[in-house]
Amino acid sequence: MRLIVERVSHGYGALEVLDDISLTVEEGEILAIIGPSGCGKSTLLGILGGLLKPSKGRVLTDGSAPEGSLNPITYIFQDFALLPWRSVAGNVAFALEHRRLGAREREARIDEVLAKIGLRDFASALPRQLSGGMRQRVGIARALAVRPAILLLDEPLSALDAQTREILIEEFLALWLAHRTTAVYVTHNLDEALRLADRVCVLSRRPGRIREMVAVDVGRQDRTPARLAPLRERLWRSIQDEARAADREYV
Amino acid sequence: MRLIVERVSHGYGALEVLDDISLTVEEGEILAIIGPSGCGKSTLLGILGGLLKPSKGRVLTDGSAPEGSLNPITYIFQDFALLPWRSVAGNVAFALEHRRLGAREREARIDEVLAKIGLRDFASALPRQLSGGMRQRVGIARALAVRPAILLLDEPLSALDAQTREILIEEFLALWLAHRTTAVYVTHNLDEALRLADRVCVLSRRPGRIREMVAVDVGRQDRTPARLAPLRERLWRSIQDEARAADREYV
Amino acid sequence: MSEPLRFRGGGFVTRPKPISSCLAGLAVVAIWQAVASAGWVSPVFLPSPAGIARALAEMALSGQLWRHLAASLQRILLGFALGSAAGLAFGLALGLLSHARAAGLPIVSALFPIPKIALLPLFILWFGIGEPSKVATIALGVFFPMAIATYSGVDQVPRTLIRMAQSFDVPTHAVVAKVILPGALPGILSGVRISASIALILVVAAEMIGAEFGVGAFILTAGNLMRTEDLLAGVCLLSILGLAVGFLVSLAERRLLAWR
Amino acid sequence: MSEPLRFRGGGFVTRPKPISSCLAGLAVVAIWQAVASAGWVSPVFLPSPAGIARALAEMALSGQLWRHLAASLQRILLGFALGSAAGLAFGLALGLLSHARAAGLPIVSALFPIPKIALLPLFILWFGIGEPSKVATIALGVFFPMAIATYSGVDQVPRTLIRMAQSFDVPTHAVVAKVILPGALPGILSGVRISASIALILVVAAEMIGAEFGVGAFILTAGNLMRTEDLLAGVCLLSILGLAVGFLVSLAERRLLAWR
Amino acid sequence: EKTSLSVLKLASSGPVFLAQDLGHFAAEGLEVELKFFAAAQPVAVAVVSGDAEFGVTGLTAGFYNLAGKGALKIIAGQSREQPGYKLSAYMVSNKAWEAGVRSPADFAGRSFGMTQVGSTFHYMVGLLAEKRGFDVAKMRLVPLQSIPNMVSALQGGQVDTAILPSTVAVPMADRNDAKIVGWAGDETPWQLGALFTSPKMIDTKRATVERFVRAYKKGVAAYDLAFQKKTDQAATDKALDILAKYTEQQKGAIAAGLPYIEPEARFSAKDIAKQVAYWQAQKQADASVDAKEIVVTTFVPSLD
Ligand SMILES: Nc1ncnc2c1ncn2[C@@H]1O[C@H](COP(=O)(O)OP(=O)(O)OP(=O)(O)O)[C@@H](O)[C@H]1O
Ligand SMILES: Nc1ncnc2c1ncn2[C@@H]1O[C@H](COP(=O)(O)OP(=O)(O)OP(=O)(O)O)[C@@H](O)[C@H]1O
Ligand SMILES: [Mg+2]
Ligand SMILES: [Mg+2]
Repeated sequence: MRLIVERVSHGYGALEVLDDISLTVEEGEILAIIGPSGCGKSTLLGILGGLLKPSKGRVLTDGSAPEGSLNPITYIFQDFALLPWRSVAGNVAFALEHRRLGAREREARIDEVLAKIGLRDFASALPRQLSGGMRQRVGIARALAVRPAILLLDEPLSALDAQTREILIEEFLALWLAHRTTAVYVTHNLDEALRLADRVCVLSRRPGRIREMVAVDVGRQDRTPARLAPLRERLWRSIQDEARAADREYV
Repeated sequence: MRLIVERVSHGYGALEVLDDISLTVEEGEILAIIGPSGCGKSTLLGILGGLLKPSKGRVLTDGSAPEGSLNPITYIFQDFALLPWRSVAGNVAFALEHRRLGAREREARIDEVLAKIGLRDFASALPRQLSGGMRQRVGIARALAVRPAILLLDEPLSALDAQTREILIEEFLALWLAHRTTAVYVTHNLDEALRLADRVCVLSRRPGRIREMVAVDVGRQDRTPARLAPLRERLWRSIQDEARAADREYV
Repeated sequence: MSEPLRFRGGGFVTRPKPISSCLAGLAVVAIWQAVASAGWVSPVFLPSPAGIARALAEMALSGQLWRHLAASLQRILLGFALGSAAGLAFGLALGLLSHARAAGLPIVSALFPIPKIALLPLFILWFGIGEPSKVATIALGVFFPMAIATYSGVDQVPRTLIRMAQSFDVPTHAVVAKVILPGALPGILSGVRISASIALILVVAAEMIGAEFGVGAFILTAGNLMRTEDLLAGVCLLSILGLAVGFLVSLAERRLLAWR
Repeated sequence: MSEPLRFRGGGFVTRPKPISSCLAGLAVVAIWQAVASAGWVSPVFLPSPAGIARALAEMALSGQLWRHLAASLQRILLGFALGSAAGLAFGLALGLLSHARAAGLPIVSALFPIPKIALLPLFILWFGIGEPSKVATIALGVFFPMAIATYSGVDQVPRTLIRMAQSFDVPTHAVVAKVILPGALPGILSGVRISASIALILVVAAEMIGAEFGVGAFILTAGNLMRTEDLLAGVCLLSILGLAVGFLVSLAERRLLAWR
Repeated sequence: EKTSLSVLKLASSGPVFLAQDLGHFAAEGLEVELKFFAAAQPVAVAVVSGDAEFGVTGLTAGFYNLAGKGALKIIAGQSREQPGYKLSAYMVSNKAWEAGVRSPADFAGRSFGMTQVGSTFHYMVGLLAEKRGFDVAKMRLVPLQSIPNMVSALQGGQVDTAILPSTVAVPMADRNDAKIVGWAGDETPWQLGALFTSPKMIDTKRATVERFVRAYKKGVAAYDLAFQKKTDQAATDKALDILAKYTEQQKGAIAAGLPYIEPEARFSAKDIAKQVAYWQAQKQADASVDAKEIVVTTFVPSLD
């Protein structure tokens, strides 16, 4: 499924946050969005997921969702957004309730995604008993359980420590290579963006405009730090001034 | 000033956290400490700063503090530890109160460190008005104001977003190159450790033991991703199994 | 020339000291008893712990205790149930609906600080002198803190959980039932704690009028007759009831909020 | 074959609706007045808003209002000052010292749920029927919530700030003065909010005995004389006082906690 | 037929207790449920709120305010303060006694303990002031809510003066906790209590009211025979037993403080009007209260 953003602008009251964004997320690609703090990345993702109505412009979907998809456009959240009073399995089940889905099939799906992501032994654990990495795995499992056509990820790893981040990024890439779900991946982290994305969309400071759209023209198997270094350098030059300015803003 | 750790062990009640740690932090070096979550890095740093009494073993200092040092061993905290009711200048002043220091000299020191770290325009701002990066700069300014002999940094950048982290690491390195203060730098982030440290101390899972002590034998000016890649690879292999195991632990 | 590190941490951590706790409790009672036994002050002014215990024992043996407790508990439970059910519903409306909040919140803020004891004469006119006015007093006292606790409990449900539910197309009623209500539970339970203690306080006021039995009535009678031992025995009963209620709420919290 | 995205967010955000607020307030008063004017219910049972306003105006014009207010405010202020100063000190001790907490907390928990109104007869014995017993009632009512709020305020001061202060070798007394007290201020102010409203409630109970003037005495007299209009006028006064106190505390919070 | 009466456990309610136990209510086909209260105020409120159909107790300013709004009607008399009947004592604390307060006339300018504003005690001190020509506004009137509170305040010298029922006053004076300096009945006789009901009762169940008043009058007659005529010792003893049972007091104490009750249960409408006027002058009763509207003299004729 493709996602077409047409001249979207958004503001909260008088605060202009997004200004005239147009882009297309192609079927099966990972589009990374980077930009300084407060430039409207989360706002854009909210608009893409139908949770926010843009002040101007519109978003279209194109193509059909895969077989058995219950929620074509699905989020993975920065703070995991797990229901703390539900077990791991319960949290995955939450996405499958209120659907035309027999109890048997629901159980089967839950079991399948928990197995896939290595959470089976933790099915009855509560979120508070889990490390941050395990919690985000639950978030990923929940998203996979509805068989999404498009994944929207809002800094999914930024609440984790560096080592866990490293581990999860590998796991995520492996999963993605198996499914090739269309994805929009918001991050502050250039390395993350370069390791995962087909294209990187660089937003300017608030109000967010598209500054650059950079294709990562290195095959995923060849993305060593050395190979990515020039691209990284170029992107960092493109954003560092704005990042510095955003850092020195009053909030 | 050197810091000598002799056979330190520590436990909280029945929970053994550190096991028989011996190491020396040499004058003028940055020693990075990495290790999986919960292995006792913060505990060790607490012992080094005299805030925790080790269950066993002892810590010695060797050599004298620099001229005008008010607090030879000084922390920089992960969560910044700013007094939210004090302005930027007030937070720096806090470290200088209760010292034999005239008001004039205090003002002068505050002004000096704020200028050095580019905070002068924000002297009267409250912490809540600042971005994360600016808050940590206040933490650094406060630490510099007491002219420390040894800096203890507990994941000082891990609460910041990737771009701000990038900016601050450069600033910190520039500052350090100007002062060459002895420092112990706790982090989860291999890249951070490799860019800053003279040596990297790898701790095992809890109870934390020293697993490896790796010298970073690349000159600081030559530390490009490509040059550091082999070392990074080696360290990552050394810690990844334990990081994976720590990630899958119940908390 | 190495020196050992100077320790500068410690302090500012309060550890449980069960021995201190017990000793302090015992000491208070012992000193009180000693002062009372010494006879410096008349027992009317300062009844002794032993005297109070005797009064309690007498009450228990004569069966009066159960009669008073039963009468009061019935009023408290009924008033609490009515008041907190209404408060919960009202608080949910305040929390979920903009218009309800705009309309209701100023009214709640204006009515909340009114001492219910001042309204007793009106309540008696409206509900008569029997049980209904007593139950109504307690129910009204419970209503406001419960409504406010529920409403701020709803307010404290993390927005991100609601966004998450919406992003999975969970229907609104299920968002309320499965996200907002459980998420507001900590707030609601702390409301229960407050309003239960208010119910205990109001039972004394409510039983001022025309109650033959009840812990409050017992205390008031003892006060009127200047039987300070009985009075304090009744007060002890209330204090024990209060501790019991606190314990029950804690138990409920441990059960229902085990996920925290 | 592209389709526009279906919107599924929204709701669950309560926006201020000032018009609803005003309308609701006006509607309540209007309906009340209409019911009262219609004469379906006797004015004994339901005094009209106009009648209450008239009673208030009369009170204001005759100068009685100020006399009652002055008498009550004096008691409230004195009782509040004494009770909250003591509560603050006690709460600090509970928060800072392990032994004080171990000894004090169980005692506080046992005494807190006791309705102060039940102790009035004892207070009259101890302090007489004059001002001291009234002030003492209010002070005792204020003491406990203040002690508990202070103690939990101290508990909520982030440990990392204390560690920071210690790491800069700040002496203990300065840690208390410059870190713990300001850090506990939010808790203390919320204690002030609660205990101020308790003081207002207790003024009615305290003025039951031997008070010629005071809002509480006025309300009780109105209740005795079955003048429901006067009674509700007095209740309105208390409600206004309550709102005023709430407003003052909010003001203090905005001032003192501007850093939040 | 079932009906109900709100009443205090005091000797002044004696006629009701006698009518109940001597079967006068039953003879009229009435089954009367007695509802006991601790103060005059709730007795009246109970009739207004519908908890009881009849009430009998002392007349207070609160009573007149309720009655003035058309909620209560006086239909028969109860106790009166009457010369020679030691019902309410003027009391002086020992401290005040030392300071020279030795007669009712000396109450001027002193503090005075009473239960509530608008209570019968409040009225009695007003009557006293009127008679002795001093200004009640110059006294400090201290509401203490209950008689036990008045006792301790007087005992502790926290109030100089008070008026107390003889059942408490006499034992206090005997213990020398305070001094009795006179009796209200001797000083200022007045219509203290009455039987009343709601206007609705009179409108809708007039026959019941008539039967009730008839039985009540028989109770009053029995009271008169037993305690005021005292011609039949057996009747006196039996009546005393009944009163002791209902009031839960010692027979001796009851006998010492029996109030006067007009033998035909009549009451003084004039006195009622005077009371209303007094309360209105004191601003304790609403100006709209009309004394003529409050009394109904069709069941029992007025004294005047
Ligand atoms: N609901 C809202 N109401 C008002 N302002 C908002 C709201 N949500 C976000 N904003 C503001 O809009 C701007 C953009 O917010 P957004 O969360 O989209 O930025 P972001 O790029 O995701 O930032 P970050 O990198 O910090 O996550 C910020 O200045 C933020 O303060
Ligand atoms: N005050 C304390 N009392 C009891 N246990 C503690 C205390 N502080 C830390 N611990 C436990 O000791 C272990 C080590 O804690 P420490 O904070 O030193 O780890 P860390 O290596 O800094 O972890 P992280 O990478 O998460 O910061 C953890 O399991 C922690 O739960
Ligand atoms: Mg964001
Ligand atoms: Mg740590």
